Amino acid sequence: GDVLVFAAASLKTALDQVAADWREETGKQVTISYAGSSSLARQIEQGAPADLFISASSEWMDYLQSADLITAGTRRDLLGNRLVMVAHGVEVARIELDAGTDLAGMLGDERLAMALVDSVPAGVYGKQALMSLGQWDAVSSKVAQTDNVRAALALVSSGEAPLGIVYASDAVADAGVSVVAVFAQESHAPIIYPAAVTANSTSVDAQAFLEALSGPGAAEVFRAQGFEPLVGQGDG
Amino acid sequence: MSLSVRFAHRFDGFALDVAFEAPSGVTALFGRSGSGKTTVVNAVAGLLRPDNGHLQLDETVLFDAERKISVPVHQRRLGYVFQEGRLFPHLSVRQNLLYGRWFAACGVGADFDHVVEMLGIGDLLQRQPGRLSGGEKQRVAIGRALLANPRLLLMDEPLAALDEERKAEILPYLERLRVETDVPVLYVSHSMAEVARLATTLVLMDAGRVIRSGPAADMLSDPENVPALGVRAAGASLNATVAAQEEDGLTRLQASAGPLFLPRVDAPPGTRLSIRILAQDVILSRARPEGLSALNMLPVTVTAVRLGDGPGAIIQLQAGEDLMLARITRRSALALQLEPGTECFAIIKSVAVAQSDVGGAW
Amino acid sequence: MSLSVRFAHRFDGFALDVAFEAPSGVTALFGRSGSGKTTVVNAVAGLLRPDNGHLQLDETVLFDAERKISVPVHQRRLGYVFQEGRLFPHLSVRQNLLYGRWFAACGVGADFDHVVEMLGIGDLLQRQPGRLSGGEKQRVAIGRALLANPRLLLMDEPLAALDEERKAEILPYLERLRVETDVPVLYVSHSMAEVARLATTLVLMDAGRVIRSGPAADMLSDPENVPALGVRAAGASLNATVAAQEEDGLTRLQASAGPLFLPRVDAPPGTRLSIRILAQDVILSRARPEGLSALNMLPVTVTAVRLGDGPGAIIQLQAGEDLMLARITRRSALALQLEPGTECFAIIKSVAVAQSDVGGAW
Amino acid sequence: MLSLKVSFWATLLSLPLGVAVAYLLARYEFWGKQALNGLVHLPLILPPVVTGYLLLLTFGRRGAVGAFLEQAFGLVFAFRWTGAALAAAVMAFPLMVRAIRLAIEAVDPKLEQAASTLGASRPWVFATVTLPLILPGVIAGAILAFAKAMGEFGATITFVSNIPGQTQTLPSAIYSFLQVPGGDAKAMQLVLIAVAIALLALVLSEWLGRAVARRIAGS
Amino acid sequence: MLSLKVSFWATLLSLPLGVAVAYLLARYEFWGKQALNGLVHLPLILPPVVTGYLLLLTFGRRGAVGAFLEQAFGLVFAFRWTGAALAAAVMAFPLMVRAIRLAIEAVDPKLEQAASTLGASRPWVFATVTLPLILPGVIAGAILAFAKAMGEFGATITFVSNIPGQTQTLPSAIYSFLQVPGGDAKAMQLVLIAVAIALLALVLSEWLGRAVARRIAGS
Ligand SMILES: Nc1ncnc2c1ncn2[C@@H]1O[C@H](COP(=O)(O)OP(=O)(O)OP(=O)(O)O)[C@@H](O)[C@H]1O
Ligand SMILES: Nc1ncnc2c1ncn2[C@@H]1O[C@H](COP(=O)(O)OP(=O)(O)OP(=O)(O)O)[C@@H](O)[C@H]1O
Ligand SMILES: [Mg+2]
Ligand SMILES: [Mg+2]
Repeated sequence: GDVLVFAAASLKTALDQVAADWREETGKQVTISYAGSSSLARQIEQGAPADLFISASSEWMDYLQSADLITAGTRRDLLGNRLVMVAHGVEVARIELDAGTDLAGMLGDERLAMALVDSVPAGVYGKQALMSLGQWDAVSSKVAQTDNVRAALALVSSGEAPLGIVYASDAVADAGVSVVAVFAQESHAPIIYPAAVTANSTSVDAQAFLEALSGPGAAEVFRAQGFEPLVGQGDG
Repeated sequence: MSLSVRFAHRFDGFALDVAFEAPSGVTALFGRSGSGKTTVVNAVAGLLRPDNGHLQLDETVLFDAERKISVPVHQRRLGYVFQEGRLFPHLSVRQNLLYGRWFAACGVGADFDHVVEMLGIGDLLQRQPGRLSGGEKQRVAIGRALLANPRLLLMDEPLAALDEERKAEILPYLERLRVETDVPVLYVSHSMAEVARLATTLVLMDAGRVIRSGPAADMLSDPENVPALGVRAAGASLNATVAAQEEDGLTRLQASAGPLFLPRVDAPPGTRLSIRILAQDVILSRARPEGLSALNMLPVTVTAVRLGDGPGAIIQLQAGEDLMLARITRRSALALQLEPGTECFAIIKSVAVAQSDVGGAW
Repeated sequence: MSLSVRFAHRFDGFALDVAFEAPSGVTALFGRSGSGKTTVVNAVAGLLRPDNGHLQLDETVLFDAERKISVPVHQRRLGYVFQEGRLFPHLSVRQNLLYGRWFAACGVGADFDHVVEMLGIGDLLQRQPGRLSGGEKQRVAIGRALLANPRLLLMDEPLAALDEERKAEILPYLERLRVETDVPVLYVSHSMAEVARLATTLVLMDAGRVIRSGPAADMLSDPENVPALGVRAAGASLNATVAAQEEDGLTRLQASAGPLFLPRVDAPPGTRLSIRILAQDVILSRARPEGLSALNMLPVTVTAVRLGDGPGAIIQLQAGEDLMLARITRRSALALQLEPGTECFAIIKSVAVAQSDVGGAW
Repeated sequence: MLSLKVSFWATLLSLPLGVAVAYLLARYEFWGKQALNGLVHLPLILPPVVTGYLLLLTFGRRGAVGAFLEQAFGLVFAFRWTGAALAAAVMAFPLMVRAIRLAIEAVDPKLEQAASTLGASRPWVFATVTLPLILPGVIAGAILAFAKAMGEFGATITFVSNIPGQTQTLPSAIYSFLQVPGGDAKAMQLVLIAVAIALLALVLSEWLGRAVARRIAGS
Repeated sequence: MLSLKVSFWATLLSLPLGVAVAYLLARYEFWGKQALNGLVHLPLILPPVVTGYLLLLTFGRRGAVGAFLEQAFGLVFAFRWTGAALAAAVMAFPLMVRAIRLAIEAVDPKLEQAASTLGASRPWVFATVTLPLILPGVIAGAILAFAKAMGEFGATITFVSNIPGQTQTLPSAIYSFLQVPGGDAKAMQLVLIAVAIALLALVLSEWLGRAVARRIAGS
């Protein structure tokens, strides 16, 4: 292919669409390898032939940047996302989430599904949000952690857990859950999907595809999948 | 008890079709290697399901192809001594011996200590079978079958791996079993001496068929059977009663034709014994010879002369109430002018009668 | 070629300590079950590494504990017939037979077709060993060893599972092997008849030790050995030359003591044969008896009288240039007043000499 | 440690079923044999996540079997260590069955026949002859299963998620550490612990298997 | 299909090594035996991610072995399908070795002895007696390895990533679909394909193993 992209797995649907559109437009082939951000970053560290890296969190991008493995000046914050609380069932009544909400009581002896709260970004953000709402101490013992957001969603979707905290983009397509609350942006660190051209990229088209990702056509696709395009908010 | 066997079975390249009756006592299957003896025993045991036929032990139908009856192996209450041992490698000799006991309907059965002593395996009880010699394995296998308290004993060349002395110790035991219990025994052997000693019934097999069968005494003394049995195995049994134990170590017996002296037979006076005399051990004389080292001379009458194709001849003799066979050269038969009705003397060396040819009660 | 064996080994519960020489020809190991025969053979084969000792085949040291020499099994060029067959289950009979050929230094070796025919396994060549009878397996095992073109043959009870007829077919072949090649053969057997027929050297074992060893002819005709060999196995060999084939099927031979008539011996006039005569088949008479069915009467002189504890006696006789043994009752020995120097006649029935007792050249 | 407990019970409880299934596959011909065989191997073929998901659908509280078990026996798998054990057992099952089946196929049916002539019915033959003879194979199967259970995590975390102190097994802890930059050192520490435990079990089982085999060979 | 190719080569190429290691472990006592045994089992115990990571560190372009192999033989594992095969082979290796080892341990040493008395040296004994007799075990080992390789994904995706057409195996494709909303249906399709292929291989191997076993039993 002309461009090899290493991207966080949660972007698959949207990125596949954007890549297809771009190929129609330019005739250039984009190949995308989806995996966990941590795996991808380590592979790039070990000399993977990736041209472009799109991470699900800033951490792993920072990690590569500090090792000079991305081309200076190409890093930009591509997308944002929102953190939501989902409940099992269709059209469940919304919950007012604030310090006074008895979240623990609502759970009873059931579980709150989240991604790993110390390592997987969605889990980390969720924990921050619950802490800022003063809920963490009450519910921490009732959290069921999974290795990725999708598994947490599956727990709610199958009814195994009544509530879960996932990305808005995840909640979009699952008919078995309803979004009952959206966490305030300020309640957790910003959810950002940064992108950058890697340092040893040999592709002349990498920069062009990165531009296309920031373009309006791509923005529409991303938005449809529940992401928030952050065009022009990059740091470089 | 009595076992009735009738079945047919095909392997590719070999077809078996047999029928015979095995009354209580020992029924010997005799035949060349590959003639189907083991296959017959396996069918009786239930390890082989014949294509068709019928097996019955007394009133119990063990197998019937048409009525689709086949009693499971473990309910047939067998003691099977396999041609190849088949000891359980993970159990000690003692555990092997007692294996059948776990399942045996409680009953008197063979006595453990007695069997162990007879088989000479007392020192081996704690060993694993992997550390036994060939003959030791076979002895344990015999013990295992005897101790299972069986209703039917199947023995496939049980003594082939054993030396003569050990055989001589085990044979009387099997004989006693034959006499004291009415467990039918199917006994496969290549050794005519064993067969002649033990068998009450003899089944001759060849190429998957029974060529002759019947009571062993009749079969063995019938000159017609000599070719099938092999000339060196032919012979007949005299019935005799122990008369006295003489002090030079001989035992005097009384047969219907006269006295017989044999090396010490351990039986009290009055015991009735059956003594097998091989045709080739008998010398005939027209006159009563003098000054011979042979002690036994019985007056006999020739009842049949059968000249073979070869240099030999089989002479059937009436010795008192019993029949005897003598195998001599054709030349001697002609020289002595033997024909039915001729009176002569049968000379038998005392030492030619092996201990293993002196059988139990008749 | 000649094999020299000397070693000691301990299992727990059993100690072995043996030393003997096996010159070319057949060396028979004879002893009770569990006396250590298989263990000796395994040590010679290299399958068991003795605690100490020395094994040598001609100039080649096969094993030396002190010099830490041990020739690997596959370089010893053996043909080993195991007590339990050990055919390769995944190979056909033909492939089993030819297995050794793959590795044999090219050489003349035994002829495939000939061995197959002798063993009667021509019909089985395409079979897998799992579908053979016990005796068939053993025959294939014998063939496999013979065809490996060995420098040393080890046979652990090779004929035990076979019927007399088959034995009678295989024995002459082994005998020919003994005569025609100088491959030493270590032969384990329980059958004195086999041993007497085949063995050039006899090693008597008991409880892990060699109790006597030496040339078979001497060992068998020595009255002192009778207890060890068993009374029924004692006997000696007469050397005789085939004189004529007579038309009634008998063969006339000339021994140094006189003529001998035997049932047809397939050998041209002039052939020198060794004929084993069992002590128990000999009858003694002071006078030359008349009118007897026995054809052979040799004039002999008593050289030794050995009265046993039991009812029997062993008489050693000089028959021309050969020694013979006769086993009679003690009572007869006294009645005939036999003592060294006594002249008398030995009566031997023609038919008492089995085909298997007529051996090859001497 | 939880991982140990989970693996131990997963192995122990699946062992009888493993032996039974292996025996069935080794010694009988029946309709649907290939289907059963396939089913047993399924967890090996499927990505663990899928297996975990299927377990969730079946044994979850709302799952058909799960709901029944909860009602009937009060047995709950979801979010309990029992669920982790179930997931580990399912994942390890193919390995266990294969090992035991191979062992069964190596047992000489002639010995089983000999036992039956001595009066042992099929179950007794199995208990007194087959089982002792396949013991080394059973041990090998168990150790494979134990090792696999110790290392299993994909299906486990999907099925019962990761509740520290209840369902967090060693592998999922290791996974967590690997998800954050700089967690490598901590992860490797845990890896060493896991390896040490598993190796210990391995050596133990080797030794046990050898002892059993030696007993059988009698040398 | 890439997955097939990867699994096939992974199985085929690791087979000789698997047989060799199994033979070593079954028939010899040597210093470091337990260490080798442990090493072989390691991929089973470690979470696949860790295995993948260790592979990346060793066989990656910057890894010690990887760099050497590239220089010396031009053999590159990193981010090629060969790497996927390597990962699959490593993950499947313990299963293969165990199965083969069990088979070897079930071979009666007496038959091997018989072969050596007939002049066969150790390698020949192995080739003409041991190997044919363990064939059912080898087939079982291979099929286990193949199934595992078809299902393997944790180590693969960590080692060689998930590049469509180059290193994307069926399981990693399944994984990608499972990571996004609405991908389940697609994922299930792929699962079905994977299952079908693996089952086919399974049935084939059963049949093959049976034929070999029947030939040996001669019935
Ligand atoms: N599974 C089988 N398939 C084909 N042929 C077989 C099978 N089992 C036995 N045979 C053949 O059937 C015949 C009879 O075998 P069987 O074992 O009954 O002989 P046997 O009389 O016991 O011989 P032996 O005295 O040598 O043990 C033999 O020719 C043998 O080759
Ligand atoms: N591995 C072993 N461990 C302990 N004892 C053993 C072992 N192998 C054989 N023995 C014992 O050594 C003795 C000699 O065994 P060996 O097999 O040499 O006897 P054998 O003379 O061949 O007997 P047979 O005629 O019964 O085959 C026996 O008492 C046997 O129990
Ligand atoms: Mg037989
Ligand atoms: Mg022996």
